[in-house]
Amino acid sequence: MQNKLHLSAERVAYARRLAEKIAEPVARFIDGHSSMTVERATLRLAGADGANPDGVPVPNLVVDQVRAADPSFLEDGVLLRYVNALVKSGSTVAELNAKIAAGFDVSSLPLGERAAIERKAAELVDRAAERIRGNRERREAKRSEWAGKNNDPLLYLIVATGNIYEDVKQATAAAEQGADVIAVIRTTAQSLLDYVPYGATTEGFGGTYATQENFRIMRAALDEVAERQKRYILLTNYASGLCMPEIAAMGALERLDMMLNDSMYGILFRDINMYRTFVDQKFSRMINAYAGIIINTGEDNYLTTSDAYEKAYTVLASQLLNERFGFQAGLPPKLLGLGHAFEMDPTIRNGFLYELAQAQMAREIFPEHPLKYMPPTKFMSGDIFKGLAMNTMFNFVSKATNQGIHLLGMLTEAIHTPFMMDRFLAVDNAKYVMNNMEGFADDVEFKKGGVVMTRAREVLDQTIAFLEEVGGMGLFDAIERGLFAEVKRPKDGGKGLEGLIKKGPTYWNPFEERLERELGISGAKGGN
Amino acid sequence: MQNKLHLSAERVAYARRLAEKIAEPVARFIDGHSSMTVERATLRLAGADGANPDGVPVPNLVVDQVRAADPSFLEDGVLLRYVNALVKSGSTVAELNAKIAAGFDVSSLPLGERAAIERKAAELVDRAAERIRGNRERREAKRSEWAGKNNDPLLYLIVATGNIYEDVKQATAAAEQGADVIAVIRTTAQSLLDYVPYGATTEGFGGTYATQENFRIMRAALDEVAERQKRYILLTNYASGLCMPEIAAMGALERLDMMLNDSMYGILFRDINMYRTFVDQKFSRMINAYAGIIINTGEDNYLTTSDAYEKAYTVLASQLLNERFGFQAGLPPKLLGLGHAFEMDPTIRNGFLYELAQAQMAREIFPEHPLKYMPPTKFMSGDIFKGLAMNTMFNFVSKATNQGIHLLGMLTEAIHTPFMMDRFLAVDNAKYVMNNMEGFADDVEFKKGGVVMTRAREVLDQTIAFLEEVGGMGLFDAIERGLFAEVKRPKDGGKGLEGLIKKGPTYWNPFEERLERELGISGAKGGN
Amino acid sequence: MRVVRPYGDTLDDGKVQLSFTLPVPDGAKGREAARKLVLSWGFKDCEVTHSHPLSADFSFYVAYGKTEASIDYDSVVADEAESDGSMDMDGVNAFIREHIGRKVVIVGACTGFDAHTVGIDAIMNMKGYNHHYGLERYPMVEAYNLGAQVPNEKLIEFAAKVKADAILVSQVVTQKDVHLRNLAELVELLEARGERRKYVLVAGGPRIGNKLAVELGYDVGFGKGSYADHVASFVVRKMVERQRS
Amino acid sequence: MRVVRPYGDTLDDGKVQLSFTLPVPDGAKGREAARKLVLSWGFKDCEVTHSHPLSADFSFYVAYGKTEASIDYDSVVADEAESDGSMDMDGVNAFIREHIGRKVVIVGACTGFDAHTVGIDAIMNMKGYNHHYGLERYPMVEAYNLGAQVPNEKLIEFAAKVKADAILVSQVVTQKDVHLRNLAELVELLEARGERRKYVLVAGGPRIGNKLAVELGYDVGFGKGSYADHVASFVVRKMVERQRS
Ligand code: B12
Ligand code: B12
Ligand SMILES: Cc1ncc(COP(=O)(O)O)c(C=O)c1O
Ligand SMILES: Cc1ncc(COP(=O)(O)O)c(C=O)c1O
Repeated sequence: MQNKLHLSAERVAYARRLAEKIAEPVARFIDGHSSMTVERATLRLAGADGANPDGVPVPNLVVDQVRAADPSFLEDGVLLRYVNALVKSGSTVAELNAKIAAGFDVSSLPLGERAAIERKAAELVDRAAERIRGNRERREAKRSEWAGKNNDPLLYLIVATGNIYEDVKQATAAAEQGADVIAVIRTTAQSLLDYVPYGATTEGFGGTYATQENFRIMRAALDEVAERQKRYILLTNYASGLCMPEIAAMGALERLDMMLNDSMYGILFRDINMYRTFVDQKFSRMINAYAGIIINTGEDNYLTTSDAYEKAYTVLASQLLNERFGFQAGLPPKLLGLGHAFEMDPTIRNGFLYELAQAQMAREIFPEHPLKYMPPTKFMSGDIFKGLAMNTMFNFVSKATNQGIHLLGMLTEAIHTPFMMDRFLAVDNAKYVMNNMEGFADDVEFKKGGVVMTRAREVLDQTIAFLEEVGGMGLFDAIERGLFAEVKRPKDGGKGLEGLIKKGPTYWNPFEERLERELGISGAKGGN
Repeated sequence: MQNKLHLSAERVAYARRLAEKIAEPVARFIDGHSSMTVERATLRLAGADGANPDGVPVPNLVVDQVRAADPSFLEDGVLLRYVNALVKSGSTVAELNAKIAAGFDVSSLPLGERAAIERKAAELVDRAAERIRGNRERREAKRSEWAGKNNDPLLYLIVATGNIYEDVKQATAAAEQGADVIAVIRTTAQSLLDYVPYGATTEGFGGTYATQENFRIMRAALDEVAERQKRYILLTNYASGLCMPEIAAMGALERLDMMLNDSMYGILFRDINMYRTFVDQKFSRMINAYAGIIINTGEDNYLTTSDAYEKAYTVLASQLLNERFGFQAGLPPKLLGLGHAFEMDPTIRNGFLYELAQAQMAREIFPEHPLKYMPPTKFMSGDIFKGLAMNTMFNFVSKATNQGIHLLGMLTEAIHTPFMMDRFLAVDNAKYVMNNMEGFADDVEFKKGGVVMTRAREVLDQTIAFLEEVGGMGLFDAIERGLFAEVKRPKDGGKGLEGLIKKGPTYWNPFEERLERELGISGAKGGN
Repeated sequence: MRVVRPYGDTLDDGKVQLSFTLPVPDGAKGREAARKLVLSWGFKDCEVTHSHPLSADFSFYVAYGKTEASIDYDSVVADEAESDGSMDMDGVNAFIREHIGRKVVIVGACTGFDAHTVGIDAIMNMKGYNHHYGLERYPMVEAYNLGAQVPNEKLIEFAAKVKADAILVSQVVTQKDVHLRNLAELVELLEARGERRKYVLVAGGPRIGNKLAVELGYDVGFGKGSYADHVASFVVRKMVERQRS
Repeated sequence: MRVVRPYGDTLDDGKVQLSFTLPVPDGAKGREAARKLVLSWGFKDCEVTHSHPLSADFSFYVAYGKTEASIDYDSVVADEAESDGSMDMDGVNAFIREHIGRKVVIVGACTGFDAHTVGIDAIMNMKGYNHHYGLERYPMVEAYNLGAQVPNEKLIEFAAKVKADAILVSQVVTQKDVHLRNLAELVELLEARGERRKYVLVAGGPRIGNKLAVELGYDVGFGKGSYADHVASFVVRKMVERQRS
């Protein structure tokens, strides 16, 4: 990666150290805890699936049963009881799931021989690991078979009909039009559900439920169009909200390729409890890391509520924290799709140069990361013609700074979820612009002391000052005091705190252990 | 002006010398000749105006009478007979015009005392010079009163309803929307009329007749909106075709601010005889120069018929020739709005960089000239959304290279002459883009040996080779052999040759003399 | 009666630009279908200037049509909760002091699962929006902003608790008409409790028009480009109007 | 019968984008007028998403409408001089050798004051257009391109002189329907001379449709995206058809 901004390498390293320092105590907290959804994710990896007639998913039934039997049981990890039931009943995973869905309570069985349970668990871990590895290999094989066929940056389009079967039509058309990545937007408020709905769904608002069946349906459809197009089509969903790790698990099992996943988004933008979120995000990221799933972080959200010029540094600060939390969870740089967005007020003089500076800075500070770049949304209006022009400038900046994952802006952003023709116009525009100025990034340099260089240095300085402030008080307090995104989140406030679990001294989670070993990351062993 | 391309100053100077050498023999030819329209323009400056009941303008009546009386009379210059008639009849200019329109033949009067004629002529010359100088001063006063209020580059919009009164509405709205320059497009084929229609007109195809009355109507309307807006609105028309100098004269008298005016456009794109064109263009330019009217040359036309990437050098070659012919006519660089256009195939990889190279090259080679930059037209299609994106890129290049006169592209270019809303969208887009990347030109440098620099050097090299070839055979032959714009024009072919006049040894044109003296250019005295 | 038609570049030329998708393959037949469709909408002429496949079964069209349809402009009644005639912050406070004589209590929320707080914040937060201070800054207003994702029941209870004079509801997500359901539910709940007339009920959001809001049983609706002063002006005037009637 | 409606993101949702100008000031009343106008075109719903003043008396609108109007796709008859079934250059030459047995003479021009030669050049010039050679390159065609601004009389005389089989006319400028007059005049002149049936008469240009051309008395019309091979195929087939009838 070219170095055009001449940012001080020491200052950048210092900023990284600050982020590391900030994340360190959080890591210690995380390692002592699990959560309801971490446990459910573990169950899902083991094969727990299905739902009861009321639609309560099997993983939720199991966790609820175990907790109801004795809340302290969860401190051992829920898997123990599930595998025990498997061993005891001698049934297959599918059979057991069906029984649970029909009302069977795994905690009703006394614990059997530990060695047998561990053997059975090892088998389940192997099976899951194999399936996920298989998915990963399939993806890698196809991507190398069709290497060079994807656009650079990857063109990312959303579908949001609320109905998975309509989504499939829209997604297929989008892929045919040239999209590389399809994101199925989730229905409004799924992030606040403390369970993942089951089965294919046709009713969502502003998006479609993330369910394992929906993942499967879309995956199959995209694989089909990919074969026709000879271009790998990446599938994206949201490992975010109250079920981060479960969705990550589902994605790993169904070969999703990207996941929206942020270490603090839920806290700040969904009012989910901070402890819960930090715990959940780590396990979700370990699963993503193992599955080779690129995470897309949510820095763009800071800019929809705060001013993009004034608060540009919050983006860089969050990128550094997301990176650090990602490293803690075993995510290598190439799976860290750190986010940012083209959200400055279009009336700002030289706004384009500031956007260029921000995007180039992200590129240089995170050289191996497949940066995710979001289009203008906040200043889009009912004037579709102005919107198209803004998207054109955005497409320009993205290519000019070698972004990795390019979310296409819609000219109707302020009006409705994308029409099929809106998507087409977006792809067509991006392809035109990016081909037309393709060599720009290589050809152009910035003047020393000019607007771009100065701006990048300023934002870096502001970021460092900000991280110093956060580091001074610690991340939990900083969030509580409203340093991020201008919202204050009390430590014990927000949704989902009741789902936090303190790991007991005998906490047992062979999936977690396997992931830690394979990812080569530090242990989550024991409580603190 | 920044030097970013590091073009060799010697090569540029050499190219200029080649153009000078090519134009030199043409200048000698020009100086020995006048033409019907040069004579008519002289009459117009003297005050000849009006038309007979058939619509034949007074200047045409006079020239036709004099030629009919004795073709050789024209070799003396037609003014002699017109002024003689004034002196002899003792009538005012207006009275004489009315008589001529009613059928009176100036050549019916014997020539009177030379001194009296010369005195009367001097009076007429003074009066015209004063009026034109007054216009010039008024323009300069207003532009300095409202300095800084115009956009940079000047935003140039066309109106083309065919009806001067509708044009006024469109032009007023355009000025209110932010246009700095209004060009009234001429009706199809006016350039092939060997006279200028008289009076206000309401019927044109694809444009409105250029008449002195139409000029006056539009000038008044624009002055009015300018007073409201506190921004000088420049008025443009076409000193082009078979009546170049007459229209220049009309423009000088009615305070036009810009004129489309090219030394070879008529030859190549309108099949007007080359000798005629060269003679006409010089006198038209002398008038423009004296009136402080910026000429806009027509290099863009090369790119509508030839490929803009392949034939980019024809643009630079023509700019150099237009510059040289301009200097010969006393136009200083600041009145030389040399033309070029953003006409590359939008599917060309790096097309944007090539356009940037071309525009920047023009900027550096012609640092003081108010370059006129034309939008994409040829590759515009019925897809208005793609068109808008292309215009966005064009607006970008223009500002990025400090162009002077920016013709706004219309998203409906391939569909219809502009609707009022099309113009608005164009202004809005340009203002957004240019404000958003305003500092780009200052902030960005090009990589040594990169695409932009290499391209500029290549085009300069091709231009030099081309000019060497043209110089080798002479401009007349080069045109005849089809070296320009891929069309062959025989020396004695094309329209208007019959209107060429060889100046006699006693050729007399006190307007020409006055212009030469005031502009400090070399004499057109006598025949060759 | 003043006849008004679309204008391209000549009065009454009736020119209109359209674009749309058809669920048919691209090609001559698709273009003709597109043209005929436009003609069926009362256009006299239509030229399809562009078509492009979106997939094997869908195609996109750009068209220009010429209509002779017109509207009697004089008979058009604008029905937007307009800025016209609204007071500024100081005006509102003076009005309250004079006509109400106590602080006006206003509760606002973004209801249902809608998480778009920027709009309601623009109206309520201290700092306001576009150089218009928000209601929290008004000395004579006591403003409570409950934020996002607030269930209607909770909003009603809170309003009752603080004895609110006005309730402001923001709805931004409109897909599948989810906003209509949320907005209607609030009115139903209030009516069921017999409390509808206790409050000045205000709906807002970028796709909310005054007409729509009134139809749904609100006193007023505010769309794009509304500011706290518009809302406050309406609320306090409405309160006084009710007192009087 | 296959019912087809515009498609936004759901079958039959009927979504259409529109933009236009009204000769009224911008504001709430203008927006309402715009909305009503759209509704008057048979739209069920309309949202004016944007309005902007163009001057004191004119304003611009962007709107989205929802229509229930539909078209019976099966009944649509595409009427474009289609590329489908046209021969390539070699095919045309073979066809001429076999069915006509002599060189076919084709004269082309851009008539009236129209100076847009690029289109007719694309069809006729040696080098052709978009990888389709022009008629001058066809061994079995003798092509004369008279260029721009050719009066109809001159074109007819020339065609008679070289015993042309086909006359190609290009018209690009359409403002105030100047092309209709030019095109009609040629047919009238030919008919007056009793020579209309002597030629295959072809009109072309970006705004020329086959229907329009046929209405005006031409054998065919070619619009955007036509190439020499389409034209040549049509001409030679038409010649043979006439011989037979
Ligand atoms: C910012 C934003 C977000 C942020 C919101 C952050 C936040 N804390 O508010 C985030 C990223 C979280 C978000 C998420 C989603 N969003 Co969102 N979002 C936007 C965006 C870009 C801007 C909205 C905005 O802030 N506008 C600025 C404010 C000031 O304007 P405003 O809301 O119109 O408010 C003004 C007036 O309407 C009025 N007003 C508004 N409310 C009220 C209330 C009262 C009482 C009054 C008097 C006046 C009033 O006054 C305000 C000032 O003038 C829009 C697109 C756009 N450009 O409009 C999409 C948009 C609104 N989002 C959309 C969607 C679908 C979503 C999601 C559902 C997507 C998903 N499935 O994940 C999620 C879910 C959120 C949820 N559960 O509601 C759609 C809605 C489509 C539709 N019409 O149904 C839009 C239009 C984008 C699109 N084209 O798809 N979004
Ligand atoms: C290049 C150009 C010019 C050049 C022409 C150079 C030349 N030697 O041709 C110049 C600069 C001289 C010019 C001048 C003018 N132009 Co002009 N020009 C254009 C432009 C940018 C491109 C046209 C073109 O070359 N297209 C490429 C060719 C290959 O496409 P085509 O012509 O459609 O041809 C294809 C088909 O239509 C078909 N076809 C065409 N003819 C024929 C004939 C036959 C027999 C067949 C079978 C097929 C066929 O086959 C071709 C290949 O597929 C268009 C805008 C646009 N993007 O379309 C405006 C445009 C056509 N011009 C326009 C106007 C108004 C003018 C002027 C009148 C403006 C003025 N007042 O000065 C002048 C006057 C010219 C005149 N007297 O006619 C308008 C016409 C508006 C209208 N519909 O009435 C346009 C649309 C621009 C605009 N939006 O205002 N123009
Ligand atoms: C990290 C992350 N998660 C989730 C979402 C989506 O929102 P929701 O919370 O409705 O799932 C976003 C949206 O931008 C995001 O950035
Ligand atoms: C120098 C010049 N003159 C005139 C024209 C206009 O064309 P016409 O010959 O129809 O006046 C142009 C068009 O681009 C031009 O560049």
